[in-house]
Amino acid sequence: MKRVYANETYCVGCKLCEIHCAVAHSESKDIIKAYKKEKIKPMPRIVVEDDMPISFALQCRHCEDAPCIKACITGAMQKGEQTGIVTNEENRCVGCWTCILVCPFGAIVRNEQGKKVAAKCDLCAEIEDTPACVKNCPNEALKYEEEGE
Amino acid sequence: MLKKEGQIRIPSGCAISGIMNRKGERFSGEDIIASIALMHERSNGLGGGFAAYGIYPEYKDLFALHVFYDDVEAKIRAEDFLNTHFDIESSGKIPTTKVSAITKSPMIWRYFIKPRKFKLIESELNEEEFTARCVIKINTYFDGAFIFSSGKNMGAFKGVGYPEDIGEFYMLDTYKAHLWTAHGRFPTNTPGWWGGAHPFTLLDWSIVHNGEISSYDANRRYVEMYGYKCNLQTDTEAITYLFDLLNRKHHMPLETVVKVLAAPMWQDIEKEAPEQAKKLKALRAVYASALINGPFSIILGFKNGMLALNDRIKLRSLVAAEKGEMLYVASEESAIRVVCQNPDKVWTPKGGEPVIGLLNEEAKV
Amino acid sequence: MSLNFNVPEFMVERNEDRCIQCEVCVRQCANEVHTYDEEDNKVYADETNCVNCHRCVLMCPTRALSIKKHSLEFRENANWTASAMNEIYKQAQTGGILLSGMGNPKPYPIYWDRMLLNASQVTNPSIDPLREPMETKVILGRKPEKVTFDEDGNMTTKMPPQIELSTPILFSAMSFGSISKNAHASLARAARETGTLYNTGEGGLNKEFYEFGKNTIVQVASGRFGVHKEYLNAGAAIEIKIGQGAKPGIGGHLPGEKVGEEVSATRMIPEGSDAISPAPHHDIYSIEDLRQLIYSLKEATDYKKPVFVKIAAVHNAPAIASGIARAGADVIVMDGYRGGTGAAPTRVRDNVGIPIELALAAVDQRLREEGIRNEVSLLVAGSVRNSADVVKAVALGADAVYIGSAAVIAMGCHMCQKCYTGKCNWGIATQREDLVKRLNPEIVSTRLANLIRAWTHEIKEMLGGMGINAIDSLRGNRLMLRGIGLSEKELEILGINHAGE
Amino acid sequence: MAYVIIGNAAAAISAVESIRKIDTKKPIILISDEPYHTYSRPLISYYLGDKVTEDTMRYRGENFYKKHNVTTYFGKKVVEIICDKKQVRLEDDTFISYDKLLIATGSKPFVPPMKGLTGKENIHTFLKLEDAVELKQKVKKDMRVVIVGAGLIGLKAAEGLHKLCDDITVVELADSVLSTILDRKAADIVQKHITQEGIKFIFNTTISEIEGETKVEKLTLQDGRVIPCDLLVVAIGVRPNVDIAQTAGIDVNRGIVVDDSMQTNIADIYAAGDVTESLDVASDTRRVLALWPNAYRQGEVAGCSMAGGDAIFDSAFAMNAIGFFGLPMITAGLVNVDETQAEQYEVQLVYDEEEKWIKKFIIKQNQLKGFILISKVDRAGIYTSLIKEGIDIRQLDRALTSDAFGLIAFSKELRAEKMLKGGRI
Repeated sequence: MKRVYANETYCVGCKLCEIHCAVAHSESKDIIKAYKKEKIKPMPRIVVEDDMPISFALQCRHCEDAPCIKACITGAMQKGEQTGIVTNEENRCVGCWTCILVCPFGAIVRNEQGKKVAAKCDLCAEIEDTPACVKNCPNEALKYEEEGE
Repeated sequence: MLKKEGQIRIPSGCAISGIMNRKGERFSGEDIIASIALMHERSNGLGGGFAAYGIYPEYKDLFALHVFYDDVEAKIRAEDFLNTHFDIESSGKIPTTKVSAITKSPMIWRYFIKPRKFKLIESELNEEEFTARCVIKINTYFDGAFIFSSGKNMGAFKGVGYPEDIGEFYMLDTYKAHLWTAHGRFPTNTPGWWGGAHPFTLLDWSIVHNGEISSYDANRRYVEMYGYKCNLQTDTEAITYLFDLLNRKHHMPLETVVKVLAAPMWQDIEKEAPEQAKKLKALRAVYASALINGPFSIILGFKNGMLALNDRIKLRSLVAAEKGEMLYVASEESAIRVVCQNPDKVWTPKGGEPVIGLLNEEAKV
Repeated sequence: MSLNFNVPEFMVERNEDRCIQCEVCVRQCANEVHTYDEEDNKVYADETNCVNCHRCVLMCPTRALSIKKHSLEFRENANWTASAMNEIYKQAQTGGILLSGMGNPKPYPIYWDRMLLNASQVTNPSIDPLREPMETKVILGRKPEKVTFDEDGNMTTKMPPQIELSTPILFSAMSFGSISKNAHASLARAARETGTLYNTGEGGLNKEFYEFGKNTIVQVASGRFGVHKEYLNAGAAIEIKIGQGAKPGIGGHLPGEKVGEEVSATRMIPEGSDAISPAPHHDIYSIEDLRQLIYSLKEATDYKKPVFVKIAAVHNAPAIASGIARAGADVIVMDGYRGGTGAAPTRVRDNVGIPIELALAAVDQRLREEGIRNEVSLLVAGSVRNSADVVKAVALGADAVYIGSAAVIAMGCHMCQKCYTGKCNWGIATQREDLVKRLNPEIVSTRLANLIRAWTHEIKEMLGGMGINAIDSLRGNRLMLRGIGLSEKELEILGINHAGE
Repeated sequence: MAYVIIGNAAAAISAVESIRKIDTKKPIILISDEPYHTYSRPLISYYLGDKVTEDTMRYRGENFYKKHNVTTYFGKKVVEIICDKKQVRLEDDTFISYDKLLIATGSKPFVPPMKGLTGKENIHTFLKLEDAVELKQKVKKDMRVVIVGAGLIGLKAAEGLHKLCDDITVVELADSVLSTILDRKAADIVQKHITQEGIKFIFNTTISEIEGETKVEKLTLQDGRVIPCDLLVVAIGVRPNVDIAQTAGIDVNRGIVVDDSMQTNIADIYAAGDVTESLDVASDTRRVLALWPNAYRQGEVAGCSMAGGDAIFDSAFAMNAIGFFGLPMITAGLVNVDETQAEQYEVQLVYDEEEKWIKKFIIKQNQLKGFILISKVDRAGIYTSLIKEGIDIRQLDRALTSDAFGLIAFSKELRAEKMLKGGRI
């Protein structure tokens, strides 16, 4: 399956991926409205770790054998049979954070702004062909491709 | 006042034609006049001319100078120079006849000469180079005098008018040559100066040309590095010098000269066998500035024959035909068929592919 | 502390309706102009350090930023301009010479813009490059006067080493050290992709780049940094740098802080030490010394590499060029007074040297008068800004051009002229790791290659318009040029007619 | 012949999924003594708190059994395993033959003998949906509720009941809350937080007698105190539900003993989930790790083994993600160091009681053995993976306690490998 791969050599640590991720998952999908008007503060599902000169973006790896799915106590965390995308069905999620406990990448975040749920990268599958982080990375440090490409 | 050739560059379109007998059998100028006359529409009456090879067998070892003089003073100055440098065996007016369409002709003189021995020795040059430099000198520095023909056993005849009228004016039906070339000119901007008409010659070289080369200044500045002076600012002049430089001075065979002037495309060179590619590459590298670019078709006359050539992407027309020992080239096929109704073979040479007609061994001059 | 008289040059305008406090600008400005105030939840700017490089403007996801010239005025004075006064303030403060980056920005005439090109109409046809072959290949190197053949038609001339370029544009010398490794890599990759050459500059050549050898010119400058036999043989050609247009007569100085581990290894100097290139080569005090160096380099490379000699365009360039040609150089490079650099004394940059257009015309003419123009190739540099400049340069007589500033602009340079600070926000003129990584060679080499391709397309269009289908026929073809608004003297030097003539 | 699975929670369901990855044909028979579609037991407190409904508590989709070709026996209790006949017998004397059998019977509440325990209403345990449903029906706003046990279940019950009644008291024998998963300092933070919500605690004692006619009325504690009580929840702990295993002659220690393919000592009988005991790598002891992720993983291994595949269950350790009244906490592995062993361990601790956060790491021989995170729980999984992979923490160039701890602490190569492979962990 296609995943987002980060090339930290060229990550400039600008965090535009975080910003655009948050916008892509906001109500309005409009950057200014999302940040300035929406009551629920937009929240990125990608995290940039940085300690310049090192920086890289990280989001759910959509593991083949995903520990979060196994650990999920509600069955909300699922892997798309066709797509391979690991998604969290937010209306079933109760925010127990067991997924956070087991995700070895630390790629699942707590979203307690609206309903208390675990939030994670969904590869923008329902919004765009290319995830927002990849599309808006100014230095092609994020690539959306099959493994090994 | 309009500037004449040499003061300004004047582009022109044209008609050209060439006829030769490869056995060296001589024939009168009637055919060539007929051929060029057929292409009347390709000229505009502002220039016509001919080159004829083999016409002065009795003086074949002497340089035959054909000269235009604007006035007597010019003639005196030029003859003074000629006398200092050459032994003049014979001189006189070139015979002409009255033709109603031809007016304002200059004085037209002819000299059969050879370089003075001590001048030649002093110059450390050979006969040809010595003569060529003297010709260039007169044409550059002697106002009112213009040598328009300087080869051996050949001559150019040209002037302002339609070519068929020029032919009649010079009574070319009375000359016999084994090779005739002709030119009808369509200049776009000339006061009608006789010297500006074609063919252009240097020593045995004569060129008639149709087209306007866009590489002119690159070619001009290249040849001028080697002692030439492009006084007329015409394409024919520059092309003549290129032939002279490559063939006479660099001893390059004509087939190779053609590969320089109408060089094969790089993409075609890549397809050649390695040795040939290397050779062609070297030629393009060294003679890059000798590449003639833009539309042209030319007929080059020289002592052993003629060479007709198109630019490499064939932006001008050129047709060739053969019948027995006769070889024809012209801007239009009709101009060949008018003098040779049923040729053995008619073909259209490709861009950059020359038509070369050489005299048979025994007929070589 | 005394009062500093220098005032900010620019103002950062932030549209608060658009600013989302994402802090991208804060993170991206190496000059630390932007700061986020948590208490106010606002981003503020301290403009003192703003160099107007546009990094923040272009990175801002909401287009909330704009940078303007600072509105602070001095009393109008045509003589004592703001920059004249500010420079005095700066020098009075520091006691030092003024430094600048990039090329001469003064409003001297730009002769490229005073020359117009010809096109075919009626009497000969223009050529459509989309339908007909259009050749931009250039072969650089020393040429014999003629090619000779034996009786069987075999070539008997031995050709000196030649370099084939697919287009008459090369990337000019920019050293690893003055520019980043990623910038260097981008140039190398782009050169390979487009069939041209880049130039190592005087910083030596990192082994990683040896694979680009066929597209590399290795430079030998007065500091001789990183020069060894393997280096000389690593490229396609060698360039002896005598001078450069941005600072004729002046050496170079790479501050120690830019000499990190890799730069140190490549230059063969200790880490952290200043890399100082002397003003002259101390083994070249005359033309015959140059000849010796040229031949030493040829010996070291088995006569397989053409040797370029690069000079700044100065007053007697024609005589110097003639000397260089006769000293055995295969290619003469001339760099005009608008040529860029990483750092130059401002006064030198802005006042020394002559325009490349005039130098080129004069040198080409001089070499022709001496009958040796065809023996050497002539490269020019010093602010070739677009394909029309290239075409005009070739028509004046150049074989090809070097582009430096245009290349760095393609890479992202915004001409802030602060290369010497080492804080290039675009990752070009810096060795700071966090800034270097902003320049992704994958992207930037494509940008450079695009530039070369675009210019080449345009060159082909212009050639076709002139009825020419090989760049060879444009070289020195000055009839294709006409001057506009030039004096008789300028026309004479350029060897062209005025428009309308 | 068929696969027979006893149980219907994490281990049972994952066994079904695992079997069907290998064997799509052979029938699966699933027997559960509860009459429900599979649901998530940890959600029963959420059910009390109205955060989930019976519908949204479903652990898998409605058509799960059909999709996986499973025959279900719901509300049927297995009373005997007849090993030599490879059969199980249900309460109603139905016999079901198995080819491979999985015991995934989970836990049952541990209710110690107490005076007055029997014969009274309003005494509950809190483990199954049924318990929650009953509690929800019974509890009234003005009831005085007492919960015995301040462990995970007791506190979850307290949280669930909080909105339903005003008076809740938790009685705990130990001196702090959550003594199995927290250390004292962390426990204090949590206790303080819960107390702020109005829940009362009584420590260091337990019930000695339950009084009342037909219903619970009051409790006498061991320390002599008497407290009124209208509803008692016994949440002292759970025990593995091993009864049928024991009678069938399967090895049982604390839980059912299994090998690393989850097979018991008797061929073709497997066990998985809370009913088993396994090796805790953090403490290096065999014990019952009654944890949801553990149960799932064991069920998966068991299913795979039953279907003839190769899978191994290893590296289990305790881990918990839980929260009370919005205070999240994540713990894993070793959370307390015995004073006698203190020398072998290094403890890194940062905290702020006011801000209610704590980060504690226990390290042995440069390997992380356990941690406690309160409030600052983000990215805890990275620590979990350090324990699991036994990574030498000297390789990390960032303190474990740093708020910016993350993959950035790893070497570029290690990080690249993890991230590039992304997905193969």
